[in-house]
Amino acid sequence: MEISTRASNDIRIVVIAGNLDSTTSPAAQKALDAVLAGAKKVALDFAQLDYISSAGLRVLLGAAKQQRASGGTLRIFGLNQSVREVFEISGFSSILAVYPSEADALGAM
Amino acid sequence: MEISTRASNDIRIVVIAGNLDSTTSPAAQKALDAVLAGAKKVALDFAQLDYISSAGLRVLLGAAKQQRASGGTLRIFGLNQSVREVFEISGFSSILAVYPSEADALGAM
Amino acid sequence: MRHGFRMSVGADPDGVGKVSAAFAGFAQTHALPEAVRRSVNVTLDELLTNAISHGTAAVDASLLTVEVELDLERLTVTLTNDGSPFDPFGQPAPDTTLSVDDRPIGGLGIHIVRELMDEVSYERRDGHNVVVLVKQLVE
Amino acid sequence: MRHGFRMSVGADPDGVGKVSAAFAGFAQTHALPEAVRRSVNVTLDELLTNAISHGTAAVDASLLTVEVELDLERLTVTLTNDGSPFDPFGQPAPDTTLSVDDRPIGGLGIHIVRELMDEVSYERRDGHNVVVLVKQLVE
Ligand SMILES: Nc1ncnc2c1ncn2[C@@H]1O[C@H](COP(=O)(O)OP(=O)(O)O)[C@@H](O)[C@H]1O
Ligand SMILES: Nc1ncnc2c1ncn2[C@@H]1O[C@H](COP(=O)(O)OP(=O)(O)O)[C@@H](O)[C@H]1O
Repeated sequence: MEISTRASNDIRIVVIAGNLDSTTSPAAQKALDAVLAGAKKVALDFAQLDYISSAGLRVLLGAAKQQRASGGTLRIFGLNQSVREVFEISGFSSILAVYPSEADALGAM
Repeated sequence: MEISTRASNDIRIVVIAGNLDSTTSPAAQKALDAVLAGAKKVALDFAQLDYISSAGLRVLLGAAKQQRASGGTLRIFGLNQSVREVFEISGFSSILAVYPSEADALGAM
Repeated sequence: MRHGFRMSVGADPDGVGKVSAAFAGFAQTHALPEAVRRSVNVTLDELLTNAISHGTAAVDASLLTVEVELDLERLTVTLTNDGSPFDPFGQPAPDTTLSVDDRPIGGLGIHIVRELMDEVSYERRDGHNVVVLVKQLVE
Repeated sequence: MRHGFRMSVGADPDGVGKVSAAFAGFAQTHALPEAVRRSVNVTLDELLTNAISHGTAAVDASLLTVEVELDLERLTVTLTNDGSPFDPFGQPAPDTTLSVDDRPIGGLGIHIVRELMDEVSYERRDGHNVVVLVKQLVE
Protein backbone atom coordinates (compact mmCIF):
# COMPACT_ATOMS: atom_id res chain seq x y z
CA MET A 1 0.00 0.00 0.00
CA GLU A 2 1.15 3.53 -0.72
CA ILE A 3 -0.28 6.74 0.65
CA SER A 4 0.32 10.20 -0.70
CA THR A 5 -1.41 13.53 -0.47
CA ARG A 6 -2.06 16.37 -2.87
CA ALA A 7 -4.02 19.60 -2.71
CA SER A 8 -6.74 21.14 -4.87
CA ASN A 9 -7.44 24.70 -3.65
CA ASP A 10 -8.38 24.32 0.02
CA ILE A 11 -9.16 20.60 -0.33
CA ARG A 12 -6.62 18.00 0.72
CA ILE A 13 -6.75 14.79 -1.27
CA VAL A 14 -5.35 11.60 0.20
CA VAL A 15 -4.49 8.90 -2.34
CA ILE A 16 -4.50 5.36 -1.00
CA ALA A 17 -3.08 2.87 -3.49
CA GLY A 18 -2.92 -0.90 -2.99
CA ASN A 19 -5.00 -2.43 -0.22
CA LEU A 20 -6.40 -1.33 3.10
CA ASP A 21 -6.32 -4.33 5.43
CA SER A 22 -4.96 -5.33 8.82
CA THR A 23 -1.37 -4.93 7.60
CA THR A 24 -1.72 -1.49 6.09
CA SER A 25 -4.40 0.19 8.22
CA PRO A 26 -2.04 1.70 10.85
CA ALA A 27 -0.10 3.62 8.18
CA ALA A 28 -3.36 4.78 6.61
CA GLN A 29 -4.74 5.85 9.97
CA LYS A 30 -1.61 7.85 10.81
CA ALA A 31 -1.71 9.60 7.46
CA LEU A 32 -5.41 10.38 7.77
CA ASP A 33 -5.14 11.63 11.34
CA ALA A 34 -2.38 14.01 10.32
CA VAL A 35 -4.37 15.35 7.35
CA LEU A 36 -7.60 15.71 9.35
CA ALA A 37 -5.74 17.63 12.05
CA GLY A 38 -4.80 20.29 9.51
CA ALA A 39 -7.61 20.41 6.94
CA LYS A 40 -11.39 20.83 7.14
CA LYS A 41 -12.07 19.61 3.60
CA VAL A 42 -10.64 16.20 2.86
CA ALA A 43 -11.23 13.82 -0.05
CA LEU A 44 -10.03 10.24 -0.34
CA ASP A 45 -8.98 9.11 -3.79
CA PHE A 46 -9.65 5.35 -4.01
CA ALA A 47 -9.03 5.01 -7.75
CA GLN A 48 -5.94 2.92 -7.06
CA LEU A 49 -7.36 1.08 -4.05
CA ASP A 50 -7.42 -2.64 -4.80
CA TYR A 51 -9.45 -4.01 -1.88
CA ILE A 52 -10.56 -3.05 1.63
CA SER A 53 -11.26 -5.25 4.66
CA SER A 54 -13.00 -4.32 7.91
CA ALA A 55 -9.65 -3.12 9.31
CA GLY A 56 -9.76 -0.45 6.61
CA LEU A 57 -13.44 0.33 7.26
CA ARG A 58 -12.52 0.89 10.89
CA VAL A 59 -10.06 3.61 9.86
CA LEU A 60 -12.65 5.25 7.60
CA LEU A 61 -15.31 5.21 10.29
CA GLY A 62 -12.91 6.82 12.78
CA ALA A 63 -12.04 9.50 10.24
CA ALA A 64 -15.71 10.16 9.45
CA LYS A 65 -16.56 10.51 13.15
CA GLN A 66 -13.66 12.88 13.67
CA GLN A 67 -14.62 15.11 10.73
CA ARG A 68 -18.21 15.14 11.88
CA ALA A 69 -17.16 16.20 15.38
CA SER A 70 -14.93 18.98 14.09
CA GLY A 71 -17.37 20.23 11.46
CA GLY A 72 -15.23 19.18 8.51
CA THR A 73 -16.08 17.21 5.38
CA LEU A 74 -14.82 13.83 4.21
CA ARG A 75 -15.65 12.59 0.73
CA ILE A 76 -14.58 9.44 -1.07
CA PHE A 77 -14.36 8.77 -4.80
CA GLY A 78 -13.03 6.27 -7.32
CA LEU A 79 -14.19 2.99 -5.74
CA ASN A 80 -13.69 -0.15 -7.82
CA GLN A 81 -16.38 -2.83 -7.94
CA SER A 82 -14.92 -4.86 -5.05
CA VAL A 83 -14.52 -1.91 -2.73
CA ARG A 84 -18.02 -0.79 -3.62
CA GLU A 85 -19.35 -4.26 -2.78
CA VAL A 86 -17.73 -4.20 0.68
CA PHE A 87 -19.18 -0.72 1.24
CA GLU A 88 -22.66 -1.99 0.30
CA ILE A 89 -22.45 -5.14 2.43
CA SER A 90 -21.33 -3.23 5.50
CA GLY A 91 -23.78 -0.36 5.11
CA PHE A 92 -20.92 2.10 4.61
CA SER A 93 -22.37 3.32 1.30
CA SER A 94 -25.10 5.05 3.21
CA ILE A 95 -23.03 6.49 6.06
CA LEU A 96 -20.01 7.74 4.13
CA ALA A 97 -20.14 10.36 1.38
CA VAL A 98 -19.23 8.34 -1.72
CA TYR A 99 -18.98 10.06 -5.11
CA PRO A 100 -18.58 8.53 -8.57
CA SER A 101 -15.70 10.79 -9.66
CA GLU A 102 -13.17 13.29 -8.41
CA ALA A 103 -15.03 16.13 -10.12
CA ASP A 104 -18.23 15.15 -8.33
CA ALA A 105 -16.49 14.79 -4.98
CA LEU A 106 -14.67 18.12 -5.12
CA GLY A 107 -17.55 19.89 -6.85
CA ALA A 108 -19.58 21.53 -4.12
CA MET A 109 -17.11 21.06 -1.29
CA MET B 1 2.38 -10.34 19.80
CA GLU B 2 -0.26 -12.51 21.44
CA ILE B 3 -3.56 -11.42 22.89
CA SER B 4 -5.75 -13.43 25.19
CA THR B 5 -8.49 -12.68 27.64
CA ARG B 6 -9.50 -14.01 31.02
CA ALA B 7 -12.11 -13.08 33.60
CA SER B 8 -11.99 -12.25 37.30
CA ASN B 9 -15.54 -11.92 38.64
CA ASP B 10 -17.16 -9.23 36.48
CA ILE B 11 -13.81 -7.85 35.29
CA ARG B 12 -12.44 -8.82 31.89
CA ILE B 13 -8.65 -8.93 31.71
CA VAL B 14 -6.93 -8.59 28.37
CA VAL B 15 -3.37 -9.92 28.27
CA ILE B 16 -1.15 -8.39 25.61
CA ALA B 17 2.17 -10.20 25.26
CA GLY B 18 5.03 -9.18 22.96
CA ASN B 19 4.94 -5.72 21.48
CA LEU B 20 2.34 -3.15 20.55
CA ASP B 21 3.54 -1.35 17.44
CA SER B 22 2.41 -0.56 13.90
CA THR B 23 2.44 -4.25 12.96
CA THR B 24 0.43 -5.53 15.89
CA SER B 25 -1.90 -2.65 16.76
CA PRO B 26 -4.79 -3.67 14.45
CA ALA B 27 -5.10 -7.07 16.14
CA ALA B 28 -4.94 -5.43 19.55
CA GLN B 29 -7.55 -2.85 18.58
CA LYS B 30 -9.94 -5.53 17.30
CA ALA B 31 -9.55 -7.54 20.48
CA LEU B 32 -10.05 -4.49 22.69
CA ASP B 33 -13.07 -3.24 20.75
CA ALA B 34 -14.73 -6.62 21.12
CA VAL B 35 -14.04 -6.77 24.87
CA LEU B 36 -15.17 -3.17 25.46
CA ALA B 37 -18.41 -3.84 23.59
CA GLY B 38 -19.29 -6.53 26.11
CA ALA B 39 -17.76 -5.48 29.44
CA LYS B 40 -17.89 -2.34 31.58
CA LYS B 41 -14.89 -3.24 33.72
CA VAL B 42 -11.76 -3.97 31.76
CA ALA B 43 -8.14 -4.35 32.85
CA LEU B 44 -5.10 -4.63 30.60
CA ASP B 45 -2.35 -6.96 31.79
CA PHE B 46 0.94 -5.59 30.43
CA ALA B 47 3.22 -7.89 32.44
CA GLN B 48 4.32 -9.61 29.24
CA LEU B 49 4.33 -6.49 27.08
CA ASP B 50 7.84 -5.92 25.77
CA TYR B 51 7.55 -2.45 24.22
CA ILE B 52 4.93 0.00 22.95
CA SER B 53 5.17 2.61 20.19
CA SER B 54 2.77 5.45 19.40
CA ALA B 55 0.70 3.06 17.23
CA GLY B 56 -0.04 1.17 20.45
CA LEU B 57 -0.72 4.37 22.41
CA ARG B 58 -3.26 5.29 19.73
CA VAL B 59 -5.16 2.07 20.43
CA LEU B 60 -5.08 2.69 24.19
CA LEU B 61 -6.29 6.28 23.80
CA GLY B 62 -9.19 5.12 21.64
CA ALA B 63 -10.12 2.48 24.21
CA ALA B 64 -9.92 4.99 27.07
CA LYS B 65 -12.15 7.46 25.21
CA GLN B 66 -14.67 4.72 24.46
CA GLN B 67 -14.83 3.52 28.07
CA ARG B 68 -15.17 7.08 29.28
CA ALA B 69 -18.07 7.69 26.87
CA SER B 70 -19.86 4.51 27.92
CA GLY B 71 -19.24 4.95 31.65
CA GLY B 72 -16.95 1.95 31.95
CA THR B 73 -13.52 1.58 33.53
CA LEU B 74 -10.17 0.76 31.95
CA ARG B 75 -7.15 0.02 34.11
CA ILE B 76 -3.65 -1.00 33.18
CA PHE B 77 -1.06 -2.87 35.23
CA GLY B 78 2.28 -4.65 34.95
CA LEU B 79 4.25 -2.10 32.89
CA ASN B 80 7.96 -2.78 32.46
CA GLN B 81 10.49 0.05 32.67
CA SER B 82 10.47 0.76 28.91
CA VAL B 83 6.70 0.86 28.60
CA ARG B 84 6.55 3.08 31.68
CA GLU B 85 9.10 5.42 30.10
CA VAL B 86 7.01 5.77 26.92
CA PHE B 87 3.94 6.43 29.06
CA GLU B 88 5.81 9.18 30.96
CA ILE B 89 7.25 10.81 27.84
CA SER B 90 3.89 10.94 26.12
CA GLY B 91 1.91 12.09 29.13
CA PHE B 92 -0.11 8.87 29.14
CA SER B 93 0.82 8.14 32.77
CA SER B 94 -1.44 10.96 33.84
CA ILE B 95 -4.36 10.32 31.51
CA LEU B 96 -4.62 6.53 31.79
CA ALA B 97 -5.28 4.63 35.01
CA VAL B 98 -1.98 2.83 35.60
CA TYR B 99 -1.58 0.52 38.61
CA PRO B 100 1.54 -1.17 39.98
CA SER B 101 0.02 -4.65 40.26
CA GLU B 102 -2.97 -6.76 39.27
CA ALA B 103 -4.23 -6.73 42.86
CA ASP B 104 -4.12 -2.93 42.91
CA ALA B 105 -5.81 -2.63 39.53
CA LEU B 106 -8.66 -5.01 40.29
CA GLY B 107 -8.92 -3.88 43.91
CA ALA B 108 -11.63 -1.27 44.01
CA MET B 109 -13.00 -1.81 40.50
CA MET C 1 -7.03 -29.98 -13.59
CA ARG C 2 -6.34 -28.92 -10.02
CA HIS C 3 -3.98 -26.44 -8.50
CA GLY C 4 -3.45 -25.28 -4.99
CA PHE C 5 -1.18 -24.60 -2.08
CA ARG C 6 -1.07 -25.16 1.62
CA MET C 7 0.80 -23.15 4.23
CA SER C 8 0.99 -22.83 7.97
CA VAL C 9 2.00 -19.63 9.72
CA GLY C 10 2.29 -18.44 13.29
CA ALA C 11 -0.89 -17.00 14.77
CA ASP C 12 0.39 -13.40 14.66
CA PRO C 13 0.13 -10.35 12.39
CA ASP C 14 3.23 -11.35 10.41
CA GLY C 15 1.59 -14.69 9.68
CA VAL C 16 -1.52 -12.96 8.36
CA GLY C 17 0.64 -10.77 6.10
CA LYS C 18 2.45 -13.81 4.73
CA VAL C 19 -0.78 -15.60 3.83
CA SER C 20 -2.13 -12.47 2.17
CA ALA C 21 1.01 -12.11 0.03
CA ALA C 22 1.08 -15.83 -0.83
CA PHE C 23 -2.53 -15.80 -1.95
CA ALA C 24 -2.01 -12.67 -4.06
CA GLY C 25 0.92 -14.42 -5.77
CA PHE C 26 -1.13 -17.57 -6.38
CA ALA C 27 -3.96 -15.49 -7.83
CA GLN C 28 -1.57 -13.81 -10.22
CA THR C 29 0.06 -17.07 -11.34
CA HIS C 30 -3.31 -18.60 -12.11
CA ALA C 31 -4.84 -15.42 -13.51
CA LEU C 32 -7.80 -15.56 -11.11
CA PRO C 33 -10.55 -13.05 -11.87
CA GLU C 34 -9.84 -9.82 -9.97
CA ALA C 35 -13.15 -9.92 -8.12
CA VAL C 36 -12.39 -13.43 -6.84
CA ARG C 37 -8.87 -12.53 -5.76
CA ARG C 38 -10.06 -9.45 -3.92
CA SER C 39 -12.95 -11.22 -2.19
CA VAL C 40 -10.67 -14.00 -0.99
CA ASN C 41 -7.99 -11.58 0.20
CA VAL C 42 -10.60 -9.69 2.21
CA THR C 43 -11.94 -12.96 3.63
CA LEU C 44 -8.48 -14.16 4.66
CA ASP C 45 -7.79 -10.87 6.40
CA GLU C 46 -11.08 -11.06 8.32
CA LEU C 47 -10.88 -14.63 9.51
CA LEU C 48 -7.14 -14.81 10.21
CA THR C 49 -7.11 -11.59 12.21
CA ASN C 50 -10.08 -12.92 14.17
CA ALA C 51 -8.12 -16.03 15.05
CA ILE C 52 -5.28 -13.93 16.47
CA SER C 53 -7.39 -11.23 18.13
CA HIS C 54 -10.14 -13.10 19.91
CA GLY C 55 -8.42 -15.95 21.74
CA THR C 56 -9.00 -16.92 25.35
CA ALA C 57 -6.19 -17.56 27.79
CA ALA C 58 -7.26 -21.21 27.99
CA VAL C 59 -6.82 -22.27 24.37
CA ASP C 60 -5.12 -19.85 22.04
CA ALA C 61 -4.51 -20.60 18.41
CA SER C 62 -0.76 -21.03 17.86
CA LEU C 63 -0.77 -22.07 14.22
CA LEU C 64 -2.95 -20.99 11.30
CA THR C 65 -3.17 -23.33 8.32
CA VAL C 66 -4.52 -22.23 4.97
CA GLU C 67 -5.25 -24.59 2.13
CA VAL C 68 -6.29 -23.31 -1.28
CA GLU C 69 -7.67 -25.51 -4.03
CA LEU C 70 -8.54 -24.30 -7.48
CA ASP C 71 -10.43 -26.21 -10.12
CA LEU C 72 -12.15 -25.02 -13.27
CA GLU C 73 -15.31 -23.92 -11.53
CA ARG C 74 -14.44 -22.86 -8.04
CA LEU C 75 -11.85 -21.82 -5.51
CA THR C 76 -12.01 -23.59 -2.15
CA VAL C 77 -10.21 -22.20 0.89
CA THR C 78 -9.88 -24.23 4.08
CA LEU C 79 -8.74 -22.46 7.25
CA THR C 80 -7.69 -24.52 10.24
CA ASN C 81 -6.50 -23.41 13.65
CA ASP C 82 -5.98 -25.00 17.04
CA GLY C 83 -7.67 -22.23 19.02
CA SER C 84 -10.65 -22.49 21.34
CA PRO C 85 -13.82 -23.73 19.60
CA PHE C 86 -15.52 -20.91 17.75
CA ASP C 87 -18.12 -21.08 14.99
CA PRO C 88 -17.94 -17.77 13.12
CA PHE C 89 -21.14 -18.50 11.25
CA GLY C 90 -23.16 -19.07 14.40
CA GLN C 91 -23.10 -15.29 15.03
CA PRO C 92 -26.10 -13.03 14.39
CA ALA C 93 -25.59 -10.47 11.61
CA PRO C 94 -24.69 -6.94 12.80
CA ASP C 95 -26.99 -3.94 12.33
CA THR C 96 -25.56 -2.25 9.25
CA THR C 97 -28.13 0.53 9.16
CA LEU C 98 -26.79 2.64 12.05
CA SER C 99 -25.49 6.18 11.46
CA VAL C 100 -21.87 7.30 11.74
CA ASP C 101 -22.38 8.39 15.32
CA ASP C 102 -24.19 5.31 16.57
CA ARG C 103 -22.25 2.66 14.76
CA PRO C 104 -20.05 0.56 16.98
CA ILE C 105 -16.54 -0.08 15.74
CA GLY C 106 -16.16 -3.73 14.92
CA GLY C 107 -18.43 -6.69 14.35
CA LEU C 108 -18.40 -6.46 10.56
CA GLY C 109 -15.77 -9.00 9.53
CA ILE C 110 -17.77 -12.23 9.62
CA HIS C 111 -20.76 -10.57 7.97
CA ILE C 112 -18.56 -9.44 5.09
CA VAL C 113 -17.14 -12.95 4.66
CA ARG C 114 -20.59 -14.48 4.54
CA GLU C 115 -21.66 -12.05 1.83
CA LEU C 116 -18.51 -12.26 -0.28
CA MET C 117 -18.24 -16.06 -0.35
CA ASP C 118 -20.68 -18.38 -2.11
CA GLU C 119 -20.54 -21.11 0.53
CA VAL C 120 -19.26 -21.04 4.10
CA SER C 121 -19.12 -23.82 6.68
CA TYR C 122 -17.65 -24.52 10.10
CA GLU C 123 -16.73 -27.74 11.80
CA ARG C 124 -14.85 -28.61 15.01
CA ARG C 125 -12.64 -31.56 14.09
CA ASP C 126 -9.91 -33.25 16.18
CA GLY C 127 -9.47 -30.24 18.44
CA HIS C 128 -9.29 -27.84 15.50
CA ASN C 129 -11.57 -25.16 14.07
CA VAL C 130 -12.08 -25.91 10.38
CA VAL C 131 -13.71 -23.31 8.16
CA VAL C 132 -14.37 -24.10 4.50
CA LEU C 133 -15.10 -21.28 2.06
CA VAL C 134 -16.10 -21.64 -1.58
CA LYS C 135 -16.06 -18.96 -4.25
CA GLN C 136 -17.43 -19.76 -7.72
CA LEU C 137 -15.21 -18.57 -10.55
CA VAL C 138 -18.14 -17.73 -12.78
CA GLU C 139 -21.29 -16.08 -11.52
CA MET D 1 35.32 -4.03 17.86
CA ARG D 2 32.47 -3.05 15.60
CA HIS D 3 29.37 -4.90 14.52
CA GLY D 4 26.45 -3.88 12.45
CA PHE D 5 24.09 -4.47 9.59
CA ARG D 6 22.53 -2.60 6.76
CA MET D 7 19.27 -3.35 4.99
CA SER D 8 16.95 -1.72 2.51
CA VAL D 9 13.25 -2.46 2.38
CA GLY D 10 10.28 -1.22 0.40
CA ALA D 11 8.53 1.83 1.86
CA ASP D 12 5.50 -0.16 3.02
CA PRO D 13 4.21 -1.82 6.21
CA ASP D 14 5.86 -5.14 5.36
CA GLY D 15 9.19 -3.34 5.08
CA VAL D 16 8.73 -1.82 8.54
CA GLY D 17 7.97 -5.27 9.97
CA LYS D 18 11.11 -6.72 8.39
CA VAL D 19 13.35 -4.05 9.87
CA SER D 20 11.75 -4.50 13.27
CA ALA D 21 12.38 -8.27 13.19
CA ALA D 22 15.94 -7.87 11.87
CA PHE D 23 16.84 -5.42 14.62
CA ALA D 24 15.33 -7.65 17.31
CA GLY D 25 17.48 -10.53 15.99
CA PHE D 26 20.61 -8.36 15.96
CA ALA D 27 19.91 -7.22 19.51
CA GLN D 28 19.60 -10.81 20.66
CA THR D 29 22.80 -11.93 18.90
CA HIS D 30 24.78 -9.13 20.50
CA ALA D 31 23.02 -9.33 23.85
CA LEU D 32 22.09 -5.64 23.79
CA PRO D 33 20.65 -4.32 27.06
CA GLU D 34 16.85 -4.73 26.99
CA ALA D 35 16.22 -1.03 27.50
CA VAL D 36 18.37 -0.19 24.48
CA ARG D 37 16.72 -2.81 22.27
CA ARG D 38 13.25 -1.64 23.21
CA SER D 39 14.03 2.05 22.74
CA VAL D 40 15.50 1.41 19.31
CA ASN D 41 12.60 -0.81 18.25
CA VAL D 42 10.14 1.91 19.25
CA THR D 43 12.21 4.51 17.40
CA LEU D 44 12.35 2.43 14.23
CA ASP D 45 8.58 1.94 14.32
CA GLU D 46 7.99 5.69 14.72
CA LEU D 47 10.31 6.96 12.03
CA LEU D 48 9.75 4.25 9.44
CA THR D 49 5.97 4.43 9.67
CA ASN D 50 6.26 8.21 9.30
CA ALA D 51 8.20 7.76 6.09
CA ILE D 52 5.43 5.58 4.64
CA SER D 53 2.45 7.53 6.01
CA HIS D 54 3.28 11.15 5.38
CA GLY D 55 4.53 11.32 1.81
CA THR D 56 3.43 13.81 -0.81
CA ALA D 57 2.41 12.85 -4.31
CA ALA D 58 5.41 14.73 -5.66
CA VAL D 59 8.23 12.81 -4.01
CA ASP D 60 7.33 9.65 -2.16
CA ALA D 61 9.87 7.50 -0.42
CA SER D 62 10.19 4.22 -2.30
CA LEU D 63 13.04 2.65 -0.36
CA LEU D 64 13.94 2.78 3.33
CA THR D 65 17.53 2.03 4.29
CA VAL D 66 18.56 1.22 7.84
CA GLU D 67 22.15 0.99 8.97
CA VAL D 68 23.03 -0.14 12.48
CA GLU D 69 26.49 0.17 13.98
CA LEU D 70 27.43 -1.12 17.39
CA ASP D 71 30.64 -0.38 19.25
CA LEU D 72 31.51 -0.82 22.90
CA GLU D 73 29.91 2.42 23.98
CA ARG D 74 27.03 3.17 21.70
CA LEU D 75 24.57 2.03 19.10
CA THR D 76 24.23 4.25 16.04
CA VAL D 77 21.24 3.94 13.71
CA THR D 78 21.16 5.73 10.37
CA LEU D 79 17.86 5.94 8.48
CA THR D 80 17.86 7.04 4.88
CA ASN D 81 14.97 7.49 2.48
CA ASP D 82 14.40 9.13 -0.88
CA GLY D 83 11.13 10.84 0.09
CA SER D 84 10.35 14.56 0.01
CA PRO D 85 12.60 16.62 2.30
CA PHE D 86 11.41 16.44 5.90
CA ASP D 87 13.29 17.27 9.08
CA PRO D 88 11.53 15.39 11.88
CA PHE D 89 13.43 17.31 14.54
CA GLY D 90 12.36 20.70 13.24
CA GLN D 91 8.87 20.06 14.67
CA PRO D 92 7.60 21.70 17.87
CA ALA D 93 6.95 19.28 20.74
CA PRO D 94 3.27 18.27 21.20
CA ASP D 95 1.23 19.23 24.26
CA THR D 96 1.40 16.09 26.40
CA THR D 97 -0.67 17.53 29.24
CA LEU D 98 -4.10 17.33 27.61
CA SER D 99 -6.84 15.11 29.08
CA VAL D 100 -8.24 11.96 27.48
CA ASP D 101 -11.06 13.91 25.89
CA ASP D 102 -9.03 16.78 24.49
CA ARG D 103 -6.00 14.90 23.32
CA PRO D 104 -5.64 14.67 19.57
CA ILE D 105 -4.72 11.29 18.18
CA GLY D 106 -1.26 11.45 16.69
CA GLY D 107 1.69 13.76 16.86
CA LEU D 108 3.58 11.79 19.51
CA GLY D 109 6.02 9.70 17.50
CA ILE D 110 8.82 12.18 16.91
CA HIS D 111 8.61 13.46 20.49
CA ILE D 112 9.06 9.92 21.79
CA VAL D 113 12.08 9.37 19.55
CA ARG D 114 13.73 12.56 20.75
CA GLU D 115 13.26 11.52 24.37
CA LEU D 116 14.34 7.89 23.97
CA MET D 117 17.50 8.54 21.97
CA ASP D 118 20.62 10.27 23.34
CA GLU D 119 21.43 12.12 20.12
CA VAL D 120 19.31 12.80 17.05
CA SER D 121 20.18 14.63 13.86
CA TYR D 122 18.78 15.27 10.41
CA GLU D 123 20.46 16.14 7.15
CA ARG D 124 19.26 16.40 3.55
CA ARG D 125 22.04 14.79 1.47
CA ASP D 126 22.07 13.96 -2.26
CA GLY D 127 18.28 13.99 -2.53
CA HIS D 128 17.87 11.81 0.55
CA ASN D 129 16.62 12.34 4.08
CA VAL D 130 19.31 11.12 6.47
CA VAL D 131 18.50 10.74 10.16
CA VAL D 132 21.22 9.64 12.59
CA LEU D 133 20.26 8.38 16.04
CA VAL D 134 22.64 7.49 18.85
CA LYS D 135 21.87 5.49 21.96
CA GLN D 136 24.54 5.09 24.64
CA LEU D 137 24.90 1.55 25.93
CA VAL D 138 25.68 2.70 29.45
CA GLU D 139 23.88 5.57 31.13
N1 LIG E 1 -11.71 -16.86 16.13
C1 LIG E 1 -12.53 -16.36 17.06
N2 LIG E 1 -12.51 -16.83 18.34
C2 LIG E 1 -13.34 -16.31 19.27
N3 LIG E 1 -14.24 -15.33 19.04
C3 LIG E 1 -14.30 -14.80 17.81
C4 LIG E 1 -13.46 -15.29 16.75
N4 LIG E 1 -13.78 -14.60 15.63
C5 LIG E 1 -14.75 -13.73 15.97
N5 LIG E 1 -15.08 -13.85 17.27
C6 LIG E 1 -16.14 -13.08 17.97
O1 LIG E 1 -17.10 -12.66 16.99
C7 LIG E 1 -17.21 -11.22 16.98
C8 LIG E 1 -17.49 -10.70 15.56
O2 LIG E 1 -16.35 -10.89 14.72
P1 LIG E 1 -16.17 -9.99 13.43
O3 LIG E 1 -17.46 -9.95 12.70
O4 LIG E 1 -15.01 -10.48 12.65
O5 LIG E 1 -15.88 -8.51 13.97
P2 LIG E 1 -14.70 -7.96 14.93
O6 LIG E 1 -13.64 -9.03 14.98
O7 LIG E 1 -14.24 -6.72 14.23
O8 LIG E 1 -15.33 -7.69 16.25
C9 LIG E 1 -15.91 -10.74 17.58
O9 LIG E 1 -16.03 -9.47 18.16
C10 LIG E 1 -15.59 -11.82 18.61
O10 LIG E 1 -16.32 -11.59 19.80
N1 LIG F 1 8.60 11.49 6.93
C1 LIG F 1 7.74 12.53 7.00
N2 LIG F 1 7.45 13.26 5.89
C2 LIG F 1 6.59 14.29 5.96
N3 LIG F 1 5.96 14.68 7.10
C3 LIG F 1 6.21 14.00 8.23
C4 LIG F 1 7.11 12.89 8.24
N4 LIG F 1 7.16 12.40 9.51
C5 LIG F 1 6.34 13.18 10.24
N5 LIG F 1 5.75 14.14 9.49
C6 LIG F 1 4.83 15.19 9.98
O1 LIG F 1 5.09 15.41 11.37
C7 LIG F 1 3.92 15.15 12.14
C8 LIG F 1 4.29 14.55 13.51
O2 LIG F 1 4.81 13.23 13.36
P1 LIG F 1 4.75 12.22 14.59
O3 LIG F 1 5.23 12.91 15.81
O4 LIG F 1 5.50 10.97 14.24
O5 LIG F 1 3.20 11.90 14.80
P2 LIG F 1 2.12 11.24 13.79
O6 LIG F 1 2.88 10.63 12.66
O7 LIG F 1 1.41 10.22 14.62
O8 LIG F 1 1.23 12.36 13.38
C9 LIG F 1 3.08 14.23 11.27
O9 LIG F 1 1.72 14.33 11.58
C10 LIG F 1 3.38 14.76 9.87
O10 LIG F 1 2.60 15.89 9.58
